[in-house]
Amino acid sequence: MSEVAVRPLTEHSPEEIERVKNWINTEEYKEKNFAREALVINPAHACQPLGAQMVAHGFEGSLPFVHGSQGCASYFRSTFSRHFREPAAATADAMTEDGAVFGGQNNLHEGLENAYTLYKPKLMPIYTTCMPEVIGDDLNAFIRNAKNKGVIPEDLPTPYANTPSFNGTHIHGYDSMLNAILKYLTEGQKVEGKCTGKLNLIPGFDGNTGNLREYKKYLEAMDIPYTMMADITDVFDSVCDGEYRMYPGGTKLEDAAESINGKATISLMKWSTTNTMRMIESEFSGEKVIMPLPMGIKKTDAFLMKLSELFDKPIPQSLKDERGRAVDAMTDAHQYIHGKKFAVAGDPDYLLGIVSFLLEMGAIPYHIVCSRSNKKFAKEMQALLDTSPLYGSQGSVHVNKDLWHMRSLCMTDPVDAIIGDTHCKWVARDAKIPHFRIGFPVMDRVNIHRTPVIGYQGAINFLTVIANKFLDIKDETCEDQWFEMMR
Amino acid sequence: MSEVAVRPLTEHSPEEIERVKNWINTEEYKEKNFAREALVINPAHACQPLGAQMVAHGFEGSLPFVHGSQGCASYFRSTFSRHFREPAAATADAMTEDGAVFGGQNNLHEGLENAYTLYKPKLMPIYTTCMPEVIGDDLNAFIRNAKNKGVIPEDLPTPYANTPSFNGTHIHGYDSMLNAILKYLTEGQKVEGKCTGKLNLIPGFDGNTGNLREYKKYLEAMDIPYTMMADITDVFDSVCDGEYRMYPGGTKLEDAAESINGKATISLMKWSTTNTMRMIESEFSGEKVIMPLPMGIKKTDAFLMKLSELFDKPIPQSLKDERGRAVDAMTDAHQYIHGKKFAVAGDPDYLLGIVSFLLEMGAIPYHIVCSRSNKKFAKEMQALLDTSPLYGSQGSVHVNKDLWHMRSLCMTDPVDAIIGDTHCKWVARDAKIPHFRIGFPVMDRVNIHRTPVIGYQGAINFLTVIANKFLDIKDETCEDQWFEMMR
Amino acid sequence: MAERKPIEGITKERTEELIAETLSAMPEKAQKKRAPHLGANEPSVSSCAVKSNKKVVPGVMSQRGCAYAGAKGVVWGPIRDVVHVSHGPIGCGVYSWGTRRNLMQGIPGVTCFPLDFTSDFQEKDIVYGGDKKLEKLLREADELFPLCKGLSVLSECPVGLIGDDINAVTKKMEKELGKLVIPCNCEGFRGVSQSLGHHISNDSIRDFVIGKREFLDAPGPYDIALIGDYNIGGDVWAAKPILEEMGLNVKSIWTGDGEIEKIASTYQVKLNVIHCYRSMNYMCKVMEEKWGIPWIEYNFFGPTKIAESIRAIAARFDDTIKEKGEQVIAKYSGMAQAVIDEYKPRLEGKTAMLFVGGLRPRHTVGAYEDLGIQITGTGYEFAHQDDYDRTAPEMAKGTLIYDDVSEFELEKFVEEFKPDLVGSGIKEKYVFQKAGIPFRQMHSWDYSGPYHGYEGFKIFARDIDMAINSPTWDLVKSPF
Amino acid sequence: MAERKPIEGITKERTEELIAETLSAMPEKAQKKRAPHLGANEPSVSSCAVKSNKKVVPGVMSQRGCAYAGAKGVVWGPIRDVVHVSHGPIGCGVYSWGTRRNLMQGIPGVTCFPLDFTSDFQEKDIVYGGDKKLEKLLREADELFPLCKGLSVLSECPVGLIGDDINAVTKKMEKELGKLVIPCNCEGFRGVSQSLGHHISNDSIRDFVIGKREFLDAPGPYDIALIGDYNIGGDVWAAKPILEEMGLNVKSIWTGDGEIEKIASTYQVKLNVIHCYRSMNYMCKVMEEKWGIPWIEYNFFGPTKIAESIRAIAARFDDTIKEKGEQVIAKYSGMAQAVIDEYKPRLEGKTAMLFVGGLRPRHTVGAYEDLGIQITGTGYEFAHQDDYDRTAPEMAKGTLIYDDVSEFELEKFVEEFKPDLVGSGIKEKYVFQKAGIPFRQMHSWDYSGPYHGYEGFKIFARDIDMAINSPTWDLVKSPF
Repeated sequence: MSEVAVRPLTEHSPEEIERVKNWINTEEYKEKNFAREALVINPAHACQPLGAQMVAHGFEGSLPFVHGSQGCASYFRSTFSRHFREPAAATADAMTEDGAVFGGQNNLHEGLENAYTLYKPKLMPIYTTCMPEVIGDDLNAFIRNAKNKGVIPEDLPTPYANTPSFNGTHIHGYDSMLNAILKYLTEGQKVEGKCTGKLNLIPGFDGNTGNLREYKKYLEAMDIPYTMMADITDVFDSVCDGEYRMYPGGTKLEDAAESINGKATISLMKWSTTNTMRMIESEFSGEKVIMPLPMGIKKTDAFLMKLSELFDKPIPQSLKDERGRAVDAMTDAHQYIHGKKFAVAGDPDYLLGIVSFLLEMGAIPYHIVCSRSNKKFAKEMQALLDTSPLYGSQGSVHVNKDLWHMRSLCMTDPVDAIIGDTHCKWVARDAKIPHFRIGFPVMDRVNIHRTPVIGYQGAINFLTVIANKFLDIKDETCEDQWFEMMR
Repeated sequence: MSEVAVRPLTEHSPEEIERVKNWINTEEYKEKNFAREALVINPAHACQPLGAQMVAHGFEGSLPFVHGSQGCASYFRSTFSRHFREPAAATADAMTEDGAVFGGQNNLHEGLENAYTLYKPKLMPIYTTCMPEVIGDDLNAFIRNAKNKGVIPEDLPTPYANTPSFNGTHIHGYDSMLNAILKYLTEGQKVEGKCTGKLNLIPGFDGNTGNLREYKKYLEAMDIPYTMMADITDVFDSVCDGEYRMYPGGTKLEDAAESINGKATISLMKWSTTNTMRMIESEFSGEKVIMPLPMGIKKTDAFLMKLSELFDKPIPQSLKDERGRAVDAMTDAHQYIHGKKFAVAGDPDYLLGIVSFLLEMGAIPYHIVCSRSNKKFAKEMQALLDTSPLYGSQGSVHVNKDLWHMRSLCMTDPVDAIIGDTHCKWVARDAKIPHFRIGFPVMDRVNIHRTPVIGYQGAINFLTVIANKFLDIKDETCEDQWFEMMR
Repeated sequence: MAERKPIEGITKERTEELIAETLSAMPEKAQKKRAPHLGANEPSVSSCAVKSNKKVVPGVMSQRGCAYAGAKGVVWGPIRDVVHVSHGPIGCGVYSWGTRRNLMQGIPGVTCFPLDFTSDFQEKDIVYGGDKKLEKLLREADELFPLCKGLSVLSECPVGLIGDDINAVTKKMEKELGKLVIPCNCEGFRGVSQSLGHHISNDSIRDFVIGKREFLDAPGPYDIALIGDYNIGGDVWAAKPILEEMGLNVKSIWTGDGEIEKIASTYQVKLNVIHCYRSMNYMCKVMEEKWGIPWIEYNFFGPTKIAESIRAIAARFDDTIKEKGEQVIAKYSGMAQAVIDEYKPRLEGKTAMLFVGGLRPRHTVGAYEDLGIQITGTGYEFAHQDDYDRTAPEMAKGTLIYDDVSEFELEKFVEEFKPDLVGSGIKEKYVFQKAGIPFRQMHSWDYSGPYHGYEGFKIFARDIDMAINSPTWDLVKSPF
Repeated sequence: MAERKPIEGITKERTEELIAETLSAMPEKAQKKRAPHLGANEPSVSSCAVKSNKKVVPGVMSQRGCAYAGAKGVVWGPIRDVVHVSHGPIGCGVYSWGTRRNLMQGIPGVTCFPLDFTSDFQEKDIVYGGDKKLEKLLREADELFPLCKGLSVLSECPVGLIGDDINAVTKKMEKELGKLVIPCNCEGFRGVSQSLGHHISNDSIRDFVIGKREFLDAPGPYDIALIGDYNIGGDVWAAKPILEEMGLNVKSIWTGDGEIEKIASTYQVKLNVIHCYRSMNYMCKVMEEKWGIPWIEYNFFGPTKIAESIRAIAARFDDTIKEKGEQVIAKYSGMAQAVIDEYKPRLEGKTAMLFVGGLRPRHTVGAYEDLGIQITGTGYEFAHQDDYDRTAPEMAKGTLIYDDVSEFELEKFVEEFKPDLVGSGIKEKYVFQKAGIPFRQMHSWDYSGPYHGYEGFKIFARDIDMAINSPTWDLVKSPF
């Protein structure tokens, strides 16, 4: 047929619609769906510059600066504001067509000057979006020129990262930007033999400020001096007291600069700090440790013991008690979660943490979906599952599969619940199962980002939400004769 | 007709059943229901000795001792264990028929000796159930005799309280026992001119150990030395570490003894500490203050400011920030709770706290039910409602009305949700609305008692549960066309 | 029944040593009183090792309840179509409201009444008596709950002490309301445990209920009554279908999900099959004497006992029933075996200790054994001699038998025997979980169930496996 | 329309002073660029005070989006029965997935597609081009979503830079798949704002959609198309019924809850009624030129404007419609008055400042005024001259008009004018709430809505009252 011919409206019969409605839940559909090679549907990840911006927000007086279209910056800012329900001040040099022809230097210079003059940042981390990456802007030269021209002061720290969106995900942008900022700020700061005695703690790409506060609580309880890198705690969990502060927190620049002389550096997210840790490995003094996100009891134990070992400090009674209470909560509630099957989606580090927690509860991590990662991650996850023959053996790991794949998995091989960010809600609805929100972004519930899921308290928090939701469902759906006072 | 005649089984027609099923939801039924004079149905309160036992658990090495039937003790212990999911070691002297004839002295003496020998308590608070109260046992004499006979050591503290179940509720038993213990332990301890510089904090009958921990956090943050009275924190939120401890915590006896020389005493539950505070008013040195349960921002502000004033200590930045974050959470989430109508049931002090919080959120406390209190309380509640013309004016206060009355209220004049202890779940089910559990007892969900609802963090916790539940309901019940990514 | 082979490490000597050592911590008088209640099992000896049904020793921390608990909680509460009034102060009714898990069908507040009705005694009621108030509240209850088939009045301690005459009131009100109004003088101070509450309730049924109604349809040869199943977690709903599949006609249930008028008509059945012997054997005997109805005990825990019970019950009837009985056993044996195949490998060789009430300390033993779990100690809260007589043969030689065990004793016993699971009540649960010992509440099925019948066995097996094999126990011991 | 009386405290002088002071903080070049975009309102003067549709000034923190956002988010996304492919890297599709609240009917994944479809460009696609991948994924999409009525391809930045030819691919695939396959070259770097994305989308509709289908039933005298309503929070479902009650026949909607083939057939209608002039006026003009279809702007915010609009639209038809129009106004005026009576007393005398897109900075003014709220400042993210011309008469003299306002400027303006409410977007929301200033998102209706029509006004009033009168604002200032 020819596409110019005028045709009457197409109509589908109710039967046809019903057929397709059922068909998309079938094994046959699942196979077609998994046969996809080009189309991605409902991915559970975002692009590099978003991650870069999270890091850029995490330093004292820092104004994230996007070299690219203003539209990109608006998308990143909106995403952070929806997740944290907080302001996310960032700017852009608003490149347009002519940039394609002449490159983005003019925009960059004008943007730097205006941003610096209006918002008086102490730090302007610069990161790129598609356009400059495709046309190959030389950021290094552009920024140098800007300072030579006096557009911005020579001494204004302007670390930059190339964060092409057509490569990796937000966690890689996080890595590149953090790497760039630390390299920039620590340059020339290393003093042989000097040791600040401090811990450099790198939380990784974590949209949960409650987690970060929990880390600080541990370090303070153990009396370990520390610098938290890209510390978004007070930036994205700031007070409401009648005054808007554009720069409400973040890692102090001097602390970041001194971090190169630290006593030790710990990254709690292997997968979102690969290059950063490689750089630190070679440049920083002190010990370097990569540990898993401390979800569940055992990984939290490991974290605290490592701290204790590195700083030769005892684990205080207060934390021992917290552990005891968390274990108490877990033994008391195990019967509400034991044996339940979960579908889980998210970033690699979070997935490893969630699965550890589920295995400790006797739950079954069943469909494990990471919409962008690699074989190495799949192997690491499989190894974790293998540690629990009784509860891990049924789990299947799906790397580079999206949430539409996950839908097929849940419709053809049902689970009791889904754990993942807000985007998972569509699968949860179609599968008629509860959805426990965790990760980034969560834009349809409140205070999820304020409620820690790491550490002992995090284990209590997470199991409380899960167990009580299952109990809500029981009470709400049972017949009268099964409705009871006690559960 | 005669009751001896053999009759065939009675049968009700489906129509008749349907009629009654609908009838109990009517205005007509409500009127009959409210006309009740003798029958109480589904009360939201328990008896005095239960409250006495909670106090008795709250001291170092204390073994609660019931003078009465062992059945009473078993009921109290079961109730605490179901609520806290913790052990509740208490014993009884197991009075039986003959007690009615000869009185309970023999049981008491034998019981004291056995309990002391087997469980080696440092303190044995004694409280009564119905039987000895009806037959009029003279506990004072009995206990004296026991010590004279050497059944238990002279120096074993054995405060006792008469806690008749046919009078008042659990909060009055709490009051009597606390009064008795403090009087006993402080007797002769008063030293003119001496001041320990400490605060005596009386939390009142509170089944939420998270609240108590929160108070401690505040006092420690403000560097105020304190003694928490009847401190059940570590008793009913104890660790699971492989060792069962019969006496895992509680107020130190020396501290309790010294409390009479304290710098100040604050009760945070007026209604469950009336007599205790009267005694303290006359016996203790230092300032005495009765404050409302600090739920919501304003009452927490008042509490902290009072602490600051009494001890001349500034409110630290950490608490100012916590306040700012709580307010932030409330402004961010107000739209999910604003204008929603709530039915609330519980003890007077809790009700006053919950209503304050609801008014601060712009919610409407609508049916307020206290199944045992008095006019004075009703007036106090009304005064609180009157502080908010916009949101308090629709609230009606129902004193000495039970949960079957509440059912009629909710079925004839609907609300959006119910707040109260587990017993409220039946009304919530019939009214098909969510039930937010708070108070005592909660025996159908986990960790409610670990999650503070007082103070700034408590406000965040409570609004999080409420707002997210309403959002769950929206997502779970809306048609496809109203199902959305953002909420 | 063949005597069990001894359990490795469990000997009469070790057990008696443990008992002696435990007693030694008590004052002499208490030792004297407690000693007879503790013993090492002798399966062969007909009359068992321990004394029972004696007063609680004051102060030792018994787990027992009272007569009211036995009457309201156990016997009466489960009857679904009756308004059960806790007559006296507020507490007893509240504590026993919805805390036993005796489930019921019907529409709450309309045709069934899982509510707390109480006269909420105040000072003045103690002084002036509560009879007038009782009369009035019975009227109010009947008006607000017109479809209730009866009202029961369960006395709390004060009532019996102040000399109220509830029987006169109920008599009058039964006339006035034209439905069963039953008095039950089950004051908590009566007797030594729940047990007397059961008996008093049996008496009330004998004197005020049974014989007052008759079934609508004519009696049949296969009419039976299901006695002593309280439908904990739905047990009745898992047990009754088996009897029905056998071809039997279950006319009434005592008292789980029971109906008062059917109980009143039970004298018309051909056989009473009784599960909880302790709480209901008296009424079985009454029905036997007065109406010549035979009765038989049975055990629906675990496939082995279920099969035995089906055959024993069927033996009381003709070949049709016997055949059907065999068919039922055959029908479910596959499912039962599948359950065993799934869980036994994970449970084989584990041991458990029990302390419960009624029938469970002996009746559940077989179910554990079906899963490869051995019971090293068991005991009852409120048993009598005949219970222990029935228990001895179910336990291996030398195992611990404890009556009305105190918290002190049970802790010591568990500490020494180190079972993989303790099955007891809510008051004991967290004591042992703190010690890292898997535990299941065996009064309430720990908010699970049913555990009766084949369906129940599947759930029982899952729960026991979950408790023993939960990975949370590996977390208890801190590495630091 | 009568000119509004001045707002107390708002004068041309004060406003211009504020603007000058604000500009003074900027580098000279930026001042020069920004100055023309800020002004004090002159209702009388036909041509308005401010310049617009110019490039964003780099670095000032504009709130603008890009052409892709205008195409995917605004025009295309709302069309429910089309698979909209975000062609390029992963991000754009994810950020615009479900974040505009353009609701749609149908079965998700079957007959409507609120999903994120993307080609998820990788390095290799940049190097070797994405046309092959595009062709393949269109095939995959059509196979997995057989009931989609079309597929749109929305280019992201790289596509236009690497010289892919998506138009060739869509042309080929339209042939192959036998359904509409539409290219839209809306790379984010094109133009200065979302606005060009709207225009490019209009072009795509003109070139690849309209005229390709025809309605099944014969054209009627009352056939209209509803243009420029994107069904935010259900707006279309509150607006369309009003037009239908007027007796009009809404044949297609552009594009909220819209259907692509009905859009393709719109050339058959008699009148286009347009709400969002900014994003759709071009296609109205095209249809006017090519098919002689007249069009009319209207405003369904608040009873005053709704009534005006109903009459204006009705005036384009015969008396039947005119009468029905009056009936509709009469029918709802009571309800509207009730809303005003409830909320106006609590809102009278309050002021608000707005900064949104499309039509709202002017169209919503009347709704606020119906509630007694005066607008002291307004502006657009991506407006053109004609938008501001239409805005001037709606605002009082001397009020602030700001185009593409930067965060720095808006903060200053709000600080000075101290409005009781700010209505803008998610990026601005928390800035002002931190300052204790009530705020509503006026792009997304802050997760509420609809706000159109009479039903919408009720919700709008409730929300504005809730925002301004929430007691939480009283808590912001700490007493210590």
